[in-house]
Amino acid sequence: MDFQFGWLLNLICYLPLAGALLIMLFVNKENSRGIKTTATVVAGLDFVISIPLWFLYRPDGAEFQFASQADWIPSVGVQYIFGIDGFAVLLILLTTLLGFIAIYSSFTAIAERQKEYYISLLLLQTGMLGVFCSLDFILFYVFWEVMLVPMYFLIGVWGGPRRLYAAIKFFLYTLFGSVLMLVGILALYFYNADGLAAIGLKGLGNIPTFSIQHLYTIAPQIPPDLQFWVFLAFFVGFAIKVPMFPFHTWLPDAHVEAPTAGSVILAAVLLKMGTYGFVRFSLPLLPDATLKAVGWIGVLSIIAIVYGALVAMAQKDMKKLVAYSSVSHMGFITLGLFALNTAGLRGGILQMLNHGISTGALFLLVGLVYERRHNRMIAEYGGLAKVMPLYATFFLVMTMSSIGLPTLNGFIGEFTILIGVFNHSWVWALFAASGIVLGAAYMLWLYQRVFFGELSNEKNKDLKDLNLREQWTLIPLVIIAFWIGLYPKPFFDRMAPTVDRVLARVEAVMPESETVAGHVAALASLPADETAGEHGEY
Amino acid sequence: MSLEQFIPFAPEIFLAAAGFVVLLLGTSLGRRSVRPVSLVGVASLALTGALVWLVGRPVSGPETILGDMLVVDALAVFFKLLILAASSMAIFMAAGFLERAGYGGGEFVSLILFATLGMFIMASGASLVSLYVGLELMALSVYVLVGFFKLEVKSNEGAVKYFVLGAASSAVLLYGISLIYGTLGTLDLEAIRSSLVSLPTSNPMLALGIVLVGFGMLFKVAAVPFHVWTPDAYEGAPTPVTAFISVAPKAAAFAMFLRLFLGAFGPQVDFWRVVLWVAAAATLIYGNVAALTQDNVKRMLAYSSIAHVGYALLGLVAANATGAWALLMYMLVYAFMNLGAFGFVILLESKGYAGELIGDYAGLSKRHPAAALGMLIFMLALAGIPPTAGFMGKLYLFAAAVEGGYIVLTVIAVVMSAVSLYYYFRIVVQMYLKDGEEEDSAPAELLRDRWTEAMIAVCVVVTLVVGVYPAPVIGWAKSAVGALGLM
Amino acid sequence: MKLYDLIWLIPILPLLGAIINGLVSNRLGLSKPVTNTVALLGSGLAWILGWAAIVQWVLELGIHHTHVVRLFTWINGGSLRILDGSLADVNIAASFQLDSVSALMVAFVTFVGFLIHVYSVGYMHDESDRAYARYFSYLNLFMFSMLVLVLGSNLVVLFVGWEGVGLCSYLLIGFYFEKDWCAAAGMKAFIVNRIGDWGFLLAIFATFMVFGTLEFTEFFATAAAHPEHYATAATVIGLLLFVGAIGKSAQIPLFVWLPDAMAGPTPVSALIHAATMVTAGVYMVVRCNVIFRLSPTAMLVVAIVGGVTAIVAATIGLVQNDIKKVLAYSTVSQLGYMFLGAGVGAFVAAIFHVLTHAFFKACLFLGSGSVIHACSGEQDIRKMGGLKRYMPTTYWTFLAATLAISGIPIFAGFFSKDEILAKAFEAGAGGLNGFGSTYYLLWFLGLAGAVLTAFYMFRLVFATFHGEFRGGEEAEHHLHESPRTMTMPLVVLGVLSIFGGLVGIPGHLFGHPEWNLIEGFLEPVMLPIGHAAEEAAHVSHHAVSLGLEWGLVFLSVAAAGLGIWVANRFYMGATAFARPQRLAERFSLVYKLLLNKYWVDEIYGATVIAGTLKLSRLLWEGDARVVDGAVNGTALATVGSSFISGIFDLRVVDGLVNLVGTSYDQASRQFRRLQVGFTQGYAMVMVFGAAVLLGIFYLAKF
Amino acid sequence: MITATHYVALSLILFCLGLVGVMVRRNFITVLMSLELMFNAVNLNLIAFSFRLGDLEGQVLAIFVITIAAAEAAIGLGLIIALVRLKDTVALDEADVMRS
Repeated sequence: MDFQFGWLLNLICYLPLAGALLIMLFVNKENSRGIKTTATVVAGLDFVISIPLWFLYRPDGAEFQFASQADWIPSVGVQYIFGIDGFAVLLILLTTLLGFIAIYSSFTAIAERQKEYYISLLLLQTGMLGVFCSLDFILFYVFWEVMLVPMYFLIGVWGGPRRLYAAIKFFLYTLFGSVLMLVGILALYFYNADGLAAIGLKGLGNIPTFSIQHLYTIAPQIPPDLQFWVFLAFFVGFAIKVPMFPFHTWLPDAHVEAPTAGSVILAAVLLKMGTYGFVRFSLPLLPDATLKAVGWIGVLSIIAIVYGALVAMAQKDMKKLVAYSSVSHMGFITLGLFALNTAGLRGGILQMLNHGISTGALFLLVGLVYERRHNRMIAEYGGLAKVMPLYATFFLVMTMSSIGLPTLNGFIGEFTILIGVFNHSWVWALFAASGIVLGAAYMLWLYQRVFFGELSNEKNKDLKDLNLREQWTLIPLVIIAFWIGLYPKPFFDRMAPTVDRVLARVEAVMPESETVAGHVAALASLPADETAGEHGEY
Repeated sequence: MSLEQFIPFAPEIFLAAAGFVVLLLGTSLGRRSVRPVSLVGVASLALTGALVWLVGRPVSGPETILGDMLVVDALAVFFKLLILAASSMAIFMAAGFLERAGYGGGEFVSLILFATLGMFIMASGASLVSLYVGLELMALSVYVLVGFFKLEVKSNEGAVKYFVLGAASSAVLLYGISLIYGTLGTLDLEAIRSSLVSLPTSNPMLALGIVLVGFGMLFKVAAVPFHVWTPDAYEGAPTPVTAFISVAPKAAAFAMFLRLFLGAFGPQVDFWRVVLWVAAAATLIYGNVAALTQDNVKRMLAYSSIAHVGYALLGLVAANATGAWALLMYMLVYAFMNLGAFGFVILLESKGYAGELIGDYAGLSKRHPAAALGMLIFMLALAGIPPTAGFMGKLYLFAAAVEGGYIVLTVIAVVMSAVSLYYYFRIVVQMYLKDGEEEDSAPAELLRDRWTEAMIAVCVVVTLVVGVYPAPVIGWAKSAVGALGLM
Repeated sequence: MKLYDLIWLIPILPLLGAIINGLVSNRLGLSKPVTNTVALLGSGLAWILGWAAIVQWVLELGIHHTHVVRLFTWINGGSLRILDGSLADVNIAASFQLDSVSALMVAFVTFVGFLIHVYSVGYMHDESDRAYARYFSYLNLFMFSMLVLVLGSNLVVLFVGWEGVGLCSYLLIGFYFEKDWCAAAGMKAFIVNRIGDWGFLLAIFATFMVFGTLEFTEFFATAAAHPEHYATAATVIGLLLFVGAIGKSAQIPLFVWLPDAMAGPTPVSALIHAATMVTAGVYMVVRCNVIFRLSPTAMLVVAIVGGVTAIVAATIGLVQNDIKKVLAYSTVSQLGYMFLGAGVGAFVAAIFHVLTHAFFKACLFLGSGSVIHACSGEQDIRKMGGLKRYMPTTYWTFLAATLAISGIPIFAGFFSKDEILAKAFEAGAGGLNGFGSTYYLLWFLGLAGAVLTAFYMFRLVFATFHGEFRGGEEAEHHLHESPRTMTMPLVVLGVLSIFGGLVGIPGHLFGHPEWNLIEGFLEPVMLPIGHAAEEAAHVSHHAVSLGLEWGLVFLSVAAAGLGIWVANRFYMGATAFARPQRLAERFSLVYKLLLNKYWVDEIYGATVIAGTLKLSRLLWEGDARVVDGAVNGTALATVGSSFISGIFDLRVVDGLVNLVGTSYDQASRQFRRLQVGFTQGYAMVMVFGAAVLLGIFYLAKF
Repeated sequence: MITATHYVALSLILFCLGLVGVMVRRNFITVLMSLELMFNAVNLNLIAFSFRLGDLEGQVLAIFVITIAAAEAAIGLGLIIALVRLKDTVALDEADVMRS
């Protein structure tokens, strides 16, 4: 670990918390301008100070950098370990940026109980950042759950008509997942130390610790059956968060009921925690179980891609449509991650950012028109391109980025994922790629119904186009979308070390037959031995 | 028989004296006695604490006194201080309440002091005799406390039920003790332990004895199926009493539980564990599930306290060092978060019995943001969400169970703790998500009472501090269980 | 400073124009002159630079040198283990390449593109300033994408352009977005194209998996070096690529979007849906000819699809009355010819036809545009006629183009189409890959198609320009020749449709193969492949005698003549329209069939589209019902019913979750009943519980 | 010759009688008496054992139990009085205000 600039990471993580306390204690709840400016300044500052991470991170350096370490509960080996690798750097930047945008975008959207609102948003941000920074399982778990509370309030207090139901559903769903994860964590912890007495599982007898880096080192020694159960526990936790196919039903409710900023954060960052968990914990800690699970997860992901897209197509509510599209997109990500090859993982990680940006922006956009009309029904609109040309343009760009048009971010992610997936199993790729067609179908259909055609509805005749503030919430996202689309190399370079390490840890236990080459020999009915033979010639 | 051997016994003696003094004081002062008497009571408790500290510190390793009746060791010190804290907070919270209800303070405070004395003896009993005496002293005082509002039907009814069942259960406990005495020929815990190491477990009389004692303890901690008295007693009792009995006697009972089952019966752990396993599972499930649909906050908290007993029992089932100190820590954490939660019930309990219904919390966050925030913290703590002490407490109980290898039980526990969130958040929903204008809710006013508020503040602080930095508490608990000589 | 190192600038220039017009002119609503100056600069400079670079490349490096300009590493997706077990890096470079085929494409795309920009200046002049700017920025954006497509040096960059042109066509078809059908047509185009792209993407992945690279030069070389070894892989890749081509170039079964695409402004139809974009499929097949030549199956499929499309589209074209629809179907049919050519191994001929087709079809569309302009938006040929008098320039250029498409000698179309047919015949005679008879059949289809083409094109000419005007009085007053900005491109293209074919004189007929410039120019593209090379040679030079070839030439000319003659009989003179009327009545069924385009759209609508929507609704209702069910706490019932109705979806899963919820609720109520409130009741519960515990204890212990 | 076993058997019987009494009798006073019966059954046990073991501890405990039982009875009667005051009945069934 590289402890240089460790203070910076802590500063980034706790600055929002400080801001929240500042507002809580020193700003009067009548003073709405004060609250807004404080929150915005804090979030903006947080983003600004997180930018150096991008430059200071050295891909050739230690696995985890900006680290800081201290004893927390020494008697049980719980430590306070912060530290990030390139992968986390990207996610942290995504978080700080969208955290800022979320706050900046809700000036007019939120009229009542603003104080609590901005406090919740700031607390949420600290929680999310903590999750990405923690390298100690307990610390990670603490942040992982802390973050649920403000999100619950964001949905429950400032949400739509069915907010109570949606909020508690979100909370319970995710909590169920995470408590099981906790059991898995404890099992690992004791296996590393003295073992689990009654079921006769002898431990390794190391010093008890929750340090993830240490647990990485013992990963290969974990017996398969233990790996299986722990993987299952983790899987439930992460799959609910992602959400993967059978566990997705909380998502549409949460998204539809949440206020715009809530949906943005939810889609852009919270969902990523599931996939982050897979990459950070499931794969490297439980390689054996991972290899066994690949088949199932692949199938689930493909179902998610197709199912999400089809259900999205049937939506009458813009926000629900975008929500279901997330299910589909997240399917791509998990599929890429579990292709277990470089391209798949890199694509999956990049797609995490892309989804954050595109879907985040789409929720913002839906929110903008909702703010004007207090209606999200697609049928209510049509011909908006005439009254709100600028809005239409932004929406078009984000639509294109979400359906993966080249030169925009979505394409890079999907392409890299799919080339990896194809390498893993061409059948998967065959089905997954169909998501691209469906994606285009539902997004363009939405676009057509909302922006094209007659401006029939009287209420839409005098809608205002975006004002400057609203534009500035979107412009950064558009810029990044193009940046990733045109020159993603910096992003890939930063995540590369993580990907290689993860794969190395997985392949450590991979029998030769399991490696990618084995999988793909089926392609084009080309017998492997023949290729091997021919290989000599060129 | 020299005098200095009574020195370690000083706290108990002082406490007894204080009890009588307070009683007299109360009768002489009459109605206006509440605040002064409470102050005296708390002061004497503080002094007792100081004494406990003084006599407890120098002790190196367990020291038995009064002919091996009592033992003074780290475990005893831990529980005594915990009980003292709980008792004093209960007294402070009760003061305003009693004034409003128009009762004098003497009896109340002295009863609490006597109960505390009983708990002291439970915490440091080294023989079945002393343990039983302490238990009864505590129990008798608490019966009266529950029925303290003579003119309240509910209060009286709760007391009656608690009394009848409690007496029966202590009879069962006694019967068990007698059987153990019959088989092993001793009532001294050390002796029992040493004889159990050698003795073959297949003696049905001994088995029955141990199990019956177990039943008695399960009743005292209110575990399924011996919990039935809890909801009524809690609902009927004056709220400060409820707060008190939901915390202090539980802690004392668990201290006794530890001494008996991990101490005396420790060698035969595999022999009685199955009973506790089943009881723990049943308690976890029943407590949480039954709490889901309670609309009366006191009842809901009663069931939640049953549920928390379930978590605590994990530590006993695991029967390892982790389990033991996790249990201690949990008792401490639970004391503060539960007292805090009850503090709000007391404050809200203004006009008649308002504040008992969930609807009374509607829109609290608008009218009293600070109070709502405090209540939120306690609810999160009870549900075991970080960064509150509740999470840390549960975490190590789960850890102990996993270490013991009781995965199934652990899974039950964690799933149930997720379920519990639902009913705790019913209050949060009322406070934050309802604005009190709905017709189904009749918001109650929050009274001002400096003392109670101060206590709540203390609870908030402890709940958060321990949640963020539990290391000292854990260290203390760990050193305390050293006395039990577990692996 | 070598210009051919600046080829990346060729697409960038129009892109700049697009950005300026899109962000500045459109937002600020700058005046039209400013806008179109920017746009014309964008495309014009690209044209000049393009031609200059090509000339310099030819002179300094020679056509045999493939010049690759690698800008930067674009996608570095890490390394993958490919089929032969070795590790290959996914390093997709943003790089362009200049070789004969891309040079040819650049040359005419920039040129035709510029002409159409010029034409648009006049054609769009009565749009609002902002719409005008929007139009030109789209048009420039299209130029950018198309040039990226043809210049890309690997499959992915090609795909970028491929999708880019798709986007632009979407935007331009939906240019009049207030009109629902325009927007719908745009969406249709994009989605149908996406289906093709699905195949294209998979082709890309397969290519990488097999060769470990996506750079054309690299994997072509590898493939050509080991033909037998890569035969199967080539079939898979080839077929997948062709799926992409089918989508982009509107072949059966994905041709339905092109006719609708005519909803866009006419210049757009000319540029995108006739001259350039739709031929991208052909370009891609030719570009990848190595892969296709390795796989007889792929070749055959290409040929069949092309041949069948050619004839089917032509038949539909016979009876359409919308002037642009006729041209649209003729485009589909001509594209079919190109694929037929590619399918029989005449890749050069295919590209040659792309070139000539670009000239005359652009000319035809612009002509029709000018006509529509004159008839103030009328597109139905039955309401036209006699326009020759009013708009001579348009007429003569239109006629020239028509002769070209019908394949009258000297005119551009003749050479290319005739070469394709000849090659098809040779393929049949030579039994190419042992599919001789099939190729014969395809040749015959092509010939028949030629007759039809000549017929419907002249039908168009006669109906539009000859006879009396049928548009009514006041419409007649507006008739006028179009402004110079519109006629000038017409003239240029008209001239090209006359002489443009001379670059590809079938010299070998006169014993002077070197006369066939284009053959020689494109020869480097056709990498020699082990066995296939001599086979191809054998086919082209020994299967068919010189005499027979001359015979074929006359045959196709005769076919064209026949078509024209019939058209003349039907649509000229006093009895114009009478005979076809009678025919239509006699064979009314056939007539309806053709008029309704074989009901293909309807069939798709009823099956694919309806099916998808139904499925999605079904799934969604499932999801919804579950959620509502949860609200009402009726999850139990929902779960039950979901099993029965047997629609698989979240009901089960979410239902279970909620079932747990409800059951807790139920259980909770039960427990409450237990608390009867009687002390003894409690006592009994305790004793009972104690008994149970004891039982368990003894079971466990004794 | 009467052995300890007989005493144990007897005490068991008494104890069960007491328990049943507590469970089935509705009259608070009777219940109180049943409780006393249970306690005394235990005492019988203790004394029998201490007699057999020749060890005094049992009898010491028995003395304690007797005292505590007295205290218990006192509180019980107090509660009964309160109950009578509130509802003028001694029947336990009447205590049924609280049912969840």
